[in-house]
Amino acid sequence: MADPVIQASDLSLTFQTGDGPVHALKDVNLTVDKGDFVSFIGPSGCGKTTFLRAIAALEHPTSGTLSVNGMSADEARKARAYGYVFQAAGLYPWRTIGGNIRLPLEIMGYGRADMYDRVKNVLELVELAGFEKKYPWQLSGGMQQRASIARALAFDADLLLMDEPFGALDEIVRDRLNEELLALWARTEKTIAFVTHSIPEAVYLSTKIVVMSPRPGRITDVIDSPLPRERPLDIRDTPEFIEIAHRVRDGLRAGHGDAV
Amino acid sequence: MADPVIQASDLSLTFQTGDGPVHALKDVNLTVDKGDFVSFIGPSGCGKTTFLRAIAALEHPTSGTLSVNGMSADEARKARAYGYVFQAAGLYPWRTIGGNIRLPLEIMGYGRADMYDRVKNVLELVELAGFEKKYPWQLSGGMQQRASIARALAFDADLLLMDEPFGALDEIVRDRLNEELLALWARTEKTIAFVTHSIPEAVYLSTKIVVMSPRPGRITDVIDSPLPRERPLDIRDTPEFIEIAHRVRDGLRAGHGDAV
Amino acid sequence: MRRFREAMGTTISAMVFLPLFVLIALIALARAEADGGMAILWVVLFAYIGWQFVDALAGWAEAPGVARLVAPFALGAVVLVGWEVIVRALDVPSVILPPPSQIAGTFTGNLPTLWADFVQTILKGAMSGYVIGCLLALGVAILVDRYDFLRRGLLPVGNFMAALPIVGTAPILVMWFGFDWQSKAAVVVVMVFFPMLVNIVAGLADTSAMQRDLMRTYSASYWQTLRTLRLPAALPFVFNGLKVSATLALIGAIVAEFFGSPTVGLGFRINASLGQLALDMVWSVIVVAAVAGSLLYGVLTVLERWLTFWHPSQRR
Amino acid sequence: ADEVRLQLQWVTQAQFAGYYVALENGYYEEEDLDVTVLPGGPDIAPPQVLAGGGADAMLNWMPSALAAREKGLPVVNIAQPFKSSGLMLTCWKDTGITGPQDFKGKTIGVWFFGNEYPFLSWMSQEGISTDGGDDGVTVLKQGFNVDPLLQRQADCISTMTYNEFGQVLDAGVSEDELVTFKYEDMGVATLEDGIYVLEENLADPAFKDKMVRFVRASMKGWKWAEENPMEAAMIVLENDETGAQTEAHQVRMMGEIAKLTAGSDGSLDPADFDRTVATLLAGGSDPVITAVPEGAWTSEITDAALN
Amino acid sequence: MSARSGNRFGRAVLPVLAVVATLLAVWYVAVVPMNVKEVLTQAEREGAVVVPPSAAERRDAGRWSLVFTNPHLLGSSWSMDRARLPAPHQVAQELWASTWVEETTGRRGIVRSGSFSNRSLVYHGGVTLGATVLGFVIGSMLGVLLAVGIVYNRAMDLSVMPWAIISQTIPIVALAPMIIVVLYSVGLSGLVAKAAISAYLSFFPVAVGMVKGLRSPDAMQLDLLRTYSAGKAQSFWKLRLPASVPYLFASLKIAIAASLVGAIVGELPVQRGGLGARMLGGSYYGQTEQIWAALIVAAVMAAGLVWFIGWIERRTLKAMGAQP
Ligand SMILES: Nc1ncnc2c1ncn2[C@@H]1O[C@H](COP(=O)(O)OP(=O)(O)OP(=O)(O)O)[C@@H](O)[C@H]1O
Ligand SMILES: Nc1ncnc2c1ncn2[C@@H]1O[C@H](COP(=O)(O)OP(=O)(O)OP(=O)(O)O)[C@@H](O)[C@H]1O
Ligand SMILES: Cc1ncc(C[n+]2csc(CCO)c2C)c(N)n1
Ligand SMILES: [Mg+2]
Ligand SMILES: [Mg+2]
Repeated sequence: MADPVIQASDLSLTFQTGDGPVHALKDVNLTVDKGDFVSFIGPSGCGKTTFLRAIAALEHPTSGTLSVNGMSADEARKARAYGYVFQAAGLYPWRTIGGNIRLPLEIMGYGRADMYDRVKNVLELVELAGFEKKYPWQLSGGMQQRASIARALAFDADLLLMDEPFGALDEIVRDRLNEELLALWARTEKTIAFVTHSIPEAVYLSTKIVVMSPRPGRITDVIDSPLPRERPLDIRDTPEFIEIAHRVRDGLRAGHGDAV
Repeated sequence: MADPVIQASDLSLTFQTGDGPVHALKDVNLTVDKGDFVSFIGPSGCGKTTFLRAIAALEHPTSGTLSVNGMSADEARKARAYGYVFQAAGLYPWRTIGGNIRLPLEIMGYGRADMYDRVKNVLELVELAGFEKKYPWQLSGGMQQRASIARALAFDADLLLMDEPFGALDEIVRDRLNEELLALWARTEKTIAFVTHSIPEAVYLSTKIVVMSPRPGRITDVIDSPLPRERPLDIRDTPEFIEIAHRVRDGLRAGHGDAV
Repeated sequence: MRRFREAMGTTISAMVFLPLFVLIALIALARAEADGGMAILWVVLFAYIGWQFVDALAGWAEAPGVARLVAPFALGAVVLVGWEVIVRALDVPSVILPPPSQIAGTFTGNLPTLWADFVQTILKGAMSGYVIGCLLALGVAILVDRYDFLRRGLLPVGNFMAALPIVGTAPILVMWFGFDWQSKAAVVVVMVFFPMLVNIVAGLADTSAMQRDLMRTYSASYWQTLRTLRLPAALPFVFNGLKVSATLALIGAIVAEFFGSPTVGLGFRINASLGQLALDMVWSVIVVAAVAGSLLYGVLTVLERWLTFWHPSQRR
Repeated sequence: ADEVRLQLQWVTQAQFAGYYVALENGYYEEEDLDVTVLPGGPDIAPPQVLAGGGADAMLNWMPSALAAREKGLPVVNIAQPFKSSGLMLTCWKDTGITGPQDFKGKTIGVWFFGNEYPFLSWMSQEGISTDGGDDGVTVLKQGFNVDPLLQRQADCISTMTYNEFGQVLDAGVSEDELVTFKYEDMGVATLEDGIYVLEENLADPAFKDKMVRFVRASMKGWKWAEENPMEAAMIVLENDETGAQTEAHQVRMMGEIAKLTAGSDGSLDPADFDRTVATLLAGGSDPVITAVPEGAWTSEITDAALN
Repeated sequence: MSARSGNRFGRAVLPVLAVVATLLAVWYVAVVPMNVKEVLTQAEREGAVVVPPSAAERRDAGRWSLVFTNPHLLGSSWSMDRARLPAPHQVAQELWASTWVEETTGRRGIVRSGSFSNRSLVYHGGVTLGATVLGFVIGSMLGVLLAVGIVYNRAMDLSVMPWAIISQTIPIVALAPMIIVVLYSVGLSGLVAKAAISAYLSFFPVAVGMVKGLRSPDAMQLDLLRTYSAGKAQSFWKLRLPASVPYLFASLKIAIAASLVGAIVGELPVQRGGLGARMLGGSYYGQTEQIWAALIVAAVMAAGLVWFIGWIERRTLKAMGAQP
């Protein structure tokens, strides 16, 4: 089998703050293979975001090794190996939806015609065809979030890093986007690392669920999902689903301790 | 039995906007009795907030009648009949937690000693004893939200209106606050009207679930919960719970239609 | 250079640059009269080293506070030494630009005069006008805030009046209020009133709908809402206005003295000294004005930090 | 043509008519000069402009020029078209002022900006303090107009015979209501409106020659202006870029100016110079100048010009 | 449509008219006490009996008490020649006379001479406008450059910002004559010298606003560009600059008003036309109406310039897809 997409060994990351060091990550070991859909779940402050940012080389680990696509994280960033989706859509308000999706392409120096095709393709992929000329504020929150996913899909990165992309949306819109994300993942065969707070969301989406706990941030459980790849929304009422959800919740409780 | 706490008959409320009238509420009928825990659930824009605000006399119905504690809503407001908890904690950053809780008491002219006792009591009630002297930004989001609940509890109002008070919190913290809210409700015997987007939350908390649908905003279903008043968190994995949740979800789907 | 600094580490390189910086300054100063051309080259070198020094300081993560304190002085030193050397090397007539050393001498030699001028212009003229103008603005702001009709009417008209340039209004106000500090205070009132009004009005409006609704759920009275919510919320804006107005007040009081004054005051001194070609005195007055302005600004900054500690921009 | 830039000490008005006449009537051109007249204004110090190289020659009052000389700016008077002083103090009669000793306890408006020297010398000669109080005068820095007198903010103000005094009368005040003190009559007159250049420039023969021609043409302008006051006033008006001056005012000013330039052919009378210096030196504890200036004037230019 | 515009009238125009009317009324009333002493002196000269009889006594009397003791003598309050406070209609007359009348019928007016008259405020306004715009352009460009330096270079941020603040406490307006003379000595005069003062006054608000604006993108927006491994120039053009546009315009509006003040100040010492020269001329000859008229033209110009910047702002923001 091919190299793992993400390989972290004994990874630690400490922030130096005014109140002393914060151990955001401690001895984290994880391997993510090509085509995996990995969810990271854990209470606030357990280091989910920090881990994702380390993969994206937006933070630099204090110790341990981290490789992305067989390179160092920073080389991978320079090689534009991944697309990153933030919690808020973060579209630039002065660019149209099309312009926003074109942004990474412009920066990476894609040709005109190529850009045009790619924008068109990803807009269709996220079902926003026809909204290219609209400005972000003319779209609902869910549509904006889809546009931001399209932006991360527009260039050739096989890895998608998503940090609570649906955190700000209401449950019903969220269900719909979850379904679409699964479909998209199936179609594109990308590797996806996905941070969430929601147990059903994690269980519903993932092939692998990473449960984390805080102070210091570490991995307490890695659950390989037995659910099939094809998942209707109703799967959430099946006993298997509920069982995995239980296991996740127990993992969370155990690690949660005193935090609120 | 006593008078109902909230009594709405044929209540309609229309906003006049630049793009024509918006029917936020249409022919709403509802009775809430003393000691009820009523949840309002429905897709975005269905009028949940508007209904709560109408009860609080922050909006004025276009037609129909609405009585609170047997008075008109505005009289009830002037009689300081309710405490209102907003989606965001909305604490004043220039006041300490204690100062924030004292705010309504100062305005309503409570005596010094009385204020002191009340602040102490409600801080204990929401498990924030010891944080009185801290400023809001020194607390986590969950703690801030509890402080804002304490603020609404500090004065003698038997009715608590809560508009998505936990919407901004993560699921685990939310679970904990839900548990605590139930305990508090049991202890204080207040009547609570609670807006939420989350089906499990609504089912877990309520004695009565009001399902709403938009355009125009109306009530599509009112479900009286058969669950016991005493509810451990695990109750959410019981078949009764899942059944009610199903019924709520169906109600929502039906009213949801085209929205995303 | 950069590579050198990377190799040395920022702390060490800052320590290396400091003596070098001082040394070159001394050489440049010493050479100023002897060899003008060389002296200017030394100044260029000095400026370069100064820049490297500041750059090293900027990267000095271990002591950001020190960097913040020292860097402005380093730039100031570069300017002052450069000025001194260039004026002396090029023999610039002192009636055009006196060297800083001469200005320093004049400054220390005329402290009683400058103090009297300071009292007249800053303490009497500027400060009284500043206080009156700000209080007046507060009063009108509350009125304007209370009556929407007034806001719609007064703000545009006020906006227009604020555009009346001080050089036109000052002679009129001197004619109305006499030659002494009262007319200067009047000019200051006119200058600070509108910026303060705009800021306070904006500040009073800077509450969220939710905060206002909260007060309604308590059925709080107008004055209760004003006291507990809107005034505190307005404070960051008020300080914004106070800072802008502080410099306006000083400038207004000084400039107004050009249009008539007793024989004391910073503006009078500038004017009279300029006529006597006592440029060293003119610059001494500028120093007084700049120090007074910076002090006032500093006091306001400290007050702001103290009173609006809760505002995100003040939290650290 | 040789370029000459002349810095005036005030705005364009008939006080400078001779130069504008020479310009308009082509007298400068005849001397092969290309003259630019730079109007002054409040707070423009002509010596500073000269020092910075912004002008070749300036007009200035001698007290101010001598003070500049002591400050280390060596300016030299090369011609003196104004024979007499037009400076005076104008007071309300109803203040009871009849002579200088009555100034005690009164408020007096004085122009600063280098124009305060004659007044300060005078007061120190009279032994009157200028620091206010019952035994001294309270000095106001007068603005640009006569309002302080009209509105009685001051008991006396400085006026020029040719300008501000007329404005006081124009405002409806009759001469009977006023008492005036001409510096000329008080024996404290100082020379006004001389032509000055930098000493170092005079070392250059070409510059000297240029100045000779300049002074010659300027004096020709002055004499023409004295004889044709109406026309001269109109020429001044034409040259006023600000459009602030009025015809009536400039005609009257020209008439008064002619009285001051009368009797001067441009050369400086050493007696006038000595009297000015003596007045300035007599400044008591705080004299305007501390020593008799050497080389502050030269007759070389006028001598050459007038032959 | 008509209902809406009626509404707009009620909400926007009516209050302004009401306030203006009130101000005018107060102004008319204020004219009486403001001018009472001069009016009474004039009456006295014309032979009327005034209480108290001498100007010296009246100097120390209260203005209102003079008004009440001599009500019958106040007729000329609103038509005084050298009024301390001219009546509004006197100012309006002066405005009219020094614009329209001068240009259409004056000997030097545009109708008869083909160029604007130097006695009209149109001409002087134009002179001032030129310096204002030039100074504004130079000042704003400097401000933007400084802001870019401060945002992209920490050393500059540390060392320059305090001095930029101190620079604003220097009474530049008082130093204008000196600056003009110093600029003379390096060969700059006229328009450029005035523009230098304008530029000095306008650079600061732009620098401060742009520093804020260029720093307005949040950490996430900046991180987004890092995930694309975008360069500094790319992050400037694609993120920081567009994000700063609203801040830029807000500060440009302040800057252009400051620039106008700078130009006027620069015109005081150099009496070669412009509104500043005009105001000084008015003050010099005690023609208060002339000062007022020039003041009003200056304020109208400022309002117009600010409006113009606002217009460009609206167009730019619209082109940038701002929510209306
Ligand atoms: N830049 C930083 N400087 C200092 N501490 C930081 C920084 N970023 C994160 N931390 C701390 O590191 C810990 C982990 O933070 P992180 O943002 O990764 O948590 P998270 O799991 O994403 O939480 P959440 O669910 O709230 O997003 C927290 O204690 C946080 O306060
Ligand atoms: N002040 C207002 N002016 C005009 N329309 C309004 C106003 N407030 C609410 N609406 C409209 O009324 C409808 C109901 O709004 P409401 O806020 O009550 O919905 P909601 O159920 O609380 O939605 P959400 O879940 O998003 O909070 C929406 O269409 C909304 O756009
Ligand atoms: C700032 C300033 N104030 C007063 C004068 C004095 N002065 C000398 S000549 C002259 C013209 C007379 O009408 C005047 C007013 C000046 N030069 N500059
Ligand atoms: Mg996170
Ligand atoms: Mg709502």
